[in-house]
Amino acid sequence: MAEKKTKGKKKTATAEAVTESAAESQETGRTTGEGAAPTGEAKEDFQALQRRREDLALDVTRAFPDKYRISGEMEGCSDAAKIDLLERLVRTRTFDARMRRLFRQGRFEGTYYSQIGQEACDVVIAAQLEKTDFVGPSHRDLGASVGKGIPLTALAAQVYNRVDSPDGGRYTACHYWHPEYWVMQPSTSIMMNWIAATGAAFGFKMLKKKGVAVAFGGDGATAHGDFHEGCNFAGVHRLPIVYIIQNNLWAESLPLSLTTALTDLAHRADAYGFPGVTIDGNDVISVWNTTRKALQRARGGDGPTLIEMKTYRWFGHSDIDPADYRSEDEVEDWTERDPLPRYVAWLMENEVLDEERLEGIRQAIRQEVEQAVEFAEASARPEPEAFLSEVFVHEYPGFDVRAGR
Amino acid sequence: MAEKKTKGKKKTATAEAVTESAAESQETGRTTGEGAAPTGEAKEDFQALQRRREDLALDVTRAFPDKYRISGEMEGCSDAAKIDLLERLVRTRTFDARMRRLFRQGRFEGTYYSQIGQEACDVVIAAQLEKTDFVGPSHRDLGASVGKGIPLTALAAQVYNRVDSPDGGRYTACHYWHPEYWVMQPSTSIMMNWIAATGAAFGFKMLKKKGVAVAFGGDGATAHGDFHEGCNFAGVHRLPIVYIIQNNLWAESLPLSLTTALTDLAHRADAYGFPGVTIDGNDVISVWNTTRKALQRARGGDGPTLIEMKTYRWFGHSDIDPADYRSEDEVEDWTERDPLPRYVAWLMENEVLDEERLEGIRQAIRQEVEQAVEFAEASARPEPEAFLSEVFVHEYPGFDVRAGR
Amino acid sequence: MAAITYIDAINRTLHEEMRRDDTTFLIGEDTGIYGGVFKATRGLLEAFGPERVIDSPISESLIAGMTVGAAMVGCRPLPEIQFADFISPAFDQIVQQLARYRWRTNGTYAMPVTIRCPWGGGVGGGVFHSQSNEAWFMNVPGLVMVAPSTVRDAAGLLRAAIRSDDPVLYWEHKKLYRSIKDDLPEGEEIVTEIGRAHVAREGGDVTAITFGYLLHETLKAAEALSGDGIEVEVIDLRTLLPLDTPTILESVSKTGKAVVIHEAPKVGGIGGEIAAILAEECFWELDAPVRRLTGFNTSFPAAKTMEDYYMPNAGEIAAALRATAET
Amino acid sequence: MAAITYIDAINRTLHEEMRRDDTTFLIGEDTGIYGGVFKATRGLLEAFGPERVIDSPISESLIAGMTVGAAMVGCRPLPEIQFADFISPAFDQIVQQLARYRWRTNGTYAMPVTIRCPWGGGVGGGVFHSQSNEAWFMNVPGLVMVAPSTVRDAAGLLRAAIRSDDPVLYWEHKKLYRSIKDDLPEGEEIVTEIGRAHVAREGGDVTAITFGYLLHETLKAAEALSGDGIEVEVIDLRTLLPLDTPTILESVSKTGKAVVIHEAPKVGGIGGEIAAILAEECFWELDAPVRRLTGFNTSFPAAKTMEDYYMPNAGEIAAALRATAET
Ligand SMILES: Cc1ncc(C[n+]2csc(CCOP(=O)(O)OP(=O)(O)O)c2C)c(N)n1
Ligand SMILES: Cc1ncc(C[n+]2csc(CCOP(=O)(O)OP(=O)(O)O)c2C)c(N)n1
Ligand SMILES: [Mg+2]
Ligand SMILES: [Mg+2]
Repeated sequence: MAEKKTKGKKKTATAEAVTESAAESQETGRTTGEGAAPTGEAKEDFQALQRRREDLALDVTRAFPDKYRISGEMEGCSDAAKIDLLERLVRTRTFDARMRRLFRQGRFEGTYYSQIGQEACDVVIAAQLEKTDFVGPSHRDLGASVGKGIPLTALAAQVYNRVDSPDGGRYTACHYWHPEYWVMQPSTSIMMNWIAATGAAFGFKMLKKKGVAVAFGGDGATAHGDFHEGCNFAGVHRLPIVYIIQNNLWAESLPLSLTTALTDLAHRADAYGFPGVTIDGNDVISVWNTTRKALQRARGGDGPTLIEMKTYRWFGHSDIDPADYRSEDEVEDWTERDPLPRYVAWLMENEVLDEERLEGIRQAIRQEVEQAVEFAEASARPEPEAFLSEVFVHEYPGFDVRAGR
Repeated sequence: MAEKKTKGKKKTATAEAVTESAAESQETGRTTGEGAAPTGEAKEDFQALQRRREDLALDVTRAFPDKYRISGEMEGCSDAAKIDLLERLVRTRTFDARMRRLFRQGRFEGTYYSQIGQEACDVVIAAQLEKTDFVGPSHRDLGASVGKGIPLTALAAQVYNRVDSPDGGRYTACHYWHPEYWVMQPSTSIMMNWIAATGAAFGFKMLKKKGVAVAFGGDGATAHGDFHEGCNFAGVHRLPIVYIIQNNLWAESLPLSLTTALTDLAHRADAYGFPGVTIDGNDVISVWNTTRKALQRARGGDGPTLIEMKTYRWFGHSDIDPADYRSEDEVEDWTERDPLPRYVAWLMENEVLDEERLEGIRQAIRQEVEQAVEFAEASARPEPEAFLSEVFVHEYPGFDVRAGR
Repeated sequence: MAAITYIDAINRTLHEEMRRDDTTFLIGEDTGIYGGVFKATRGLLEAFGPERVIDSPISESLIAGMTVGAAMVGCRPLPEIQFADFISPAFDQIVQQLARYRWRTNGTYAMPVTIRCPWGGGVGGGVFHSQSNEAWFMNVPGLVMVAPSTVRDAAGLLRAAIRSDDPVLYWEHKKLYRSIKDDLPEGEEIVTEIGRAHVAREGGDVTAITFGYLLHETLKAAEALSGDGIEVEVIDLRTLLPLDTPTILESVSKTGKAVVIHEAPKVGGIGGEIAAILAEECFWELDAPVRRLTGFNTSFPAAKTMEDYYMPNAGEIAAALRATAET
Repeated sequence: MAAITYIDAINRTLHEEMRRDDTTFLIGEDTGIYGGVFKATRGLLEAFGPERVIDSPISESLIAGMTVGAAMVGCRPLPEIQFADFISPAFDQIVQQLARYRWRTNGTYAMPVTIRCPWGGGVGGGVFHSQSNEAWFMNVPGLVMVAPSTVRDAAGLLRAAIRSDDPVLYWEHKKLYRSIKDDLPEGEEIVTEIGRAHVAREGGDVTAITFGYLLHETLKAAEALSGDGIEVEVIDLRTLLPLDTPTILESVSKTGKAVVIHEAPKVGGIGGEIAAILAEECFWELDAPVRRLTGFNTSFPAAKTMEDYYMPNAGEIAAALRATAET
């Protein structure tokens, strides 16, 4: 432990560079380190992964021993695509950290749901999708939207509940979506997106359209009946869908041990007859390779895959939650497993990236984020009455939206 | 297959004797046969059983090769208890067959849900319970009530919806229950009993009462969200409960392959961190030994067990269903696996039972059933207004049960 | 031209509309192989195959909720809830997701979903096969509910619902399935406008407002009263949500008196909303208290003696109408 | 004696009643370790341990449904639904099982279960954290619903609900949690009788019927009107189901005029049932149409501009009361 902490303190310029905006939001340092040998896990196939689950412990330290480094190869990923992915990750992180600060400054109402720490889990798969593939995000999936290419302006307007959000400010802040990018509007109500994405996958199949669906959910969400009904149906009909569980060990204040008697939530898939795998959700390479295979399975007619990604949210459930139910050690251990510097270090080792290029990316994205903030702040607050429409498509003689006033 | 059928035709006097009343209801013969060697399965522990699941096929013919015979030992079961169990089985079968006939004769309204063929699945565990253990039956669990000792008179009155049923005829026919015997009133709505039994198990634990709960459900019911929420909670809290799935291959007209992508539903338990086992639900010895162990686990604080029992309903979903969605071969194959003659033959081989005693049992039970029928038919139809009470415990100034008339 | 039953009208319309629009699909329990527990979906699996006629697992939340995603990618889903009583596990998906999705997305998506719900008492089914639970949905913005009372409307409202771009709960009354018949010309595309009530009988003395099976009891009662010189105007609601306020107000403004009749318990039933509309919007034209004749404030009982007593009948309806007319 | 808030009153009563009766237990999401997302259950885990204070998985159907079995074996369960908006996944268990179980078993079992539901708008939460969904349950026989509007009733109705042998939905208004205070003597066992409404203000010109946060807006409106010589009688419903018909009728018989005020959309809201009772049972005493002032017939919007517009306020209430009084 002591040794680990020492390691944690050895920040490299690279790590600081990438996570600067996040670091602004809290004191914990993010690091890369000289780590152990490659696990080679990303190269294993699903069968092997499934078998390996038996050996993984909840203590991810044991399962994924190298906190600071990642290794292996990203299958079928060009250098340009690797950089593009990096940009999406940095964009997500930078936007998120900026929003946290703006919230603390009281620039928008309500609360803010930070995803910092979990970006790899949804950015990496979203970046691989076609525009008309369907994404069913949950309440903490900024990365799904950024990963799929939704402009930050629309996302910032959503945070601010302004007229330029896709719903004109009537729906809920931080619930990112965009019809043009086929990211559905997440329900606050847990697992509705899971069922809807299952329905979309069914629709693709029924209409004989190409297209896959991706659904996101948390560890806590897997206890909900709709998790079961969705997965079961998808298994029976071999639907083109990838289910992703971001197991960040907590559901608000509920520790994993009160959500499940399992060690690894990928076992939930055993009940549905399709593969379930557990991976390090903070390892971009592992996430890339696993989601890539799952998408291939979906596109190839082989049915659903459930991927459990071990990850962590650095901050509270939302930004009004001090998250004091977690130990400092746990938080520190996990913030050290920051997916971004690990990926950056790997890119640099492989000479896909250098400091200069990284700096350029950072600068550009910072600007992009600032523009998005300006855009959102300049966007009008909705007219008070602007929500008095679109209850129905058709008109009905007895319906008056204003009848109560 | 041809050979199987030949075997099926070799009825023994014993088999006919036990199932005579059932045979009255349809032409298919029930048989015992000279079978293969004991599988020894009942002696395996849960770990082993779980591993063996991998080898079981949906085709129970392969999994449980001996249709006609059972073997092994019933652990901790005295000869008297074995005979007592036989009586409960015969009582269930005889009552059920009689009700079917009465329904066809138009002696009561509505419909009738026959359990014939599945008796071992619920009689055997119910017979092992203390009176204050909690039973949460489903819509096809006559045997849970008979097994737990509810008098046939009350059950017949339930079929007839007469005043002498525990609910005075206001609740639904064939939904057997009795408060004194701690058999809860099943909801027609699938899996509500599963959740209620889970709550009862929680209550036992919370109140530090001895007592276990047993919940019954069908293969089809396992697709419902409440199946998941109940099992998951029980797993997290290691509740004293035994979950039994009677996998009779059909949920009304829905074949198993449209309920699940699994071969064996016991795998559903893998999602909850407690053991799930698959057994031949028509093998009384196997059911006895497995449920006995599961009850010991529950009583010993080791938490839940899910037991999948492969079984078959001989007749329609209810007696107005011709069940023509099933093949004749399938029905014949399964009716040959009748749990009763297999048990009877084993008892005789082991000299616990002889023809004379069996005949005595049959006679006595027939009389008991006739008395129950007489009782139900003599029981008054409820007063038309008798349901206008017990909406609330307390009185409220604004509540009038008759306000609408 | 042979007369067909209410359930035949449903079955025929499903066939026709599924043939017409290959983005439609059916999903429900026992809807395929079995053709539905009431046989309403008979022949559809054979006609359209297992891709479009889904025998669903026992998962009502999925059945209702999956339609939202399916609709977003271009389908027109036709889920069936086997008995209306089992709509409660699907309640969450219907009221929070399906009904509100258009509004939430600021009009981006339509939800052209028709959920068929066999409802109503009088069929010997006890509490889980007899409920009239339409009132649960009355306070849910974005939802449409229709309830045909005739063979013609069974076809016409179903076609209108399927073609509608709003989510519709279609309440089909089990007791009407085979008890009424009508001549529906094959090939005629009957469409009953959603949102409009129907004056099933004209009269000037008192307005009876009802729907479903009880329309027929009410018409009987009206005939009986006519002999005594009391002329009842009978409104068949057809659409329960949004209610056709103009038609209701017009009739009651004329008669000055109203009785609302439904099977569900009185407290919180849809009769309350109708009586409230009258108390608010045609108060000055009312000449008598608005009466509600309904089921009892209990669950639905099983034994035949009790069930017969529970169901309002023509005699009781006539008495209520007469009492109001004579106020 | 220090004044305590509405949420303190809830917290204190939970402590007292759990101490008093060791068959009680709490189950809900984030109710233990976190003390509830609003801190209503603060300190209970420490006081009563993890056997009696359960941090449940995200399984609302289980949370509500498990109480039925627990009650049967002798417990007095106190489930919490984190936001009333998330009661819909539990709807099935509540309306089909919990509410009806006593009736179904012919009175064999009582269901002494109190489900706490934080509800209401005006807290910046958008459609899933602002709903007023009490009307969904109005047509469910066997269920009781209470909704305290004051600190005293927050304690008194909660204690009465916990001790009641009927299943009670206890609607606690989020906007009142910390916005109102009262002196509640420590140790006094405040009990507010269930089934009785409270005349919160007497007046002879018009009756305002409301509950929850809007009671306070209504009282403000009444004060304002009093200056103009219009005396409003304000009824705080306290119990929503079964409604206290006698108290409502007595007041409206006196004033001859009534306005019902609630947050939920008008169509199908509980105002309909109340207006219907008036139209049926004190028609002859009514001197003006029964008006309903309610939320809009939409879902609840998020942006502050819209939210402010959605919530009825004292000004609008005063205008409605004045218009009715002057009819
Ligand atoms: C049906 C429902 N119940 C409760 C909630 C309140 N709630 C919002 S998020 C959350 C925890 C989610 O935990 P998890 O699924 O692990 O996702 P995470 O927040 O960790 O990303 C809860 C209980 C909800 N939104 N919906
Ligand atoms: C929630 C709900 N949905 C649908 C039904 C209608 N239904 C009654 S029994 C049944 C099939 C049950 O199949 P299974 O669980 O396999 O039990 P089995 O009848 O085979 O014993 C169905 C769909 C119901 N009772 N409850
Ligand atoms: Mg989580
Ligand atoms: Mg079955």
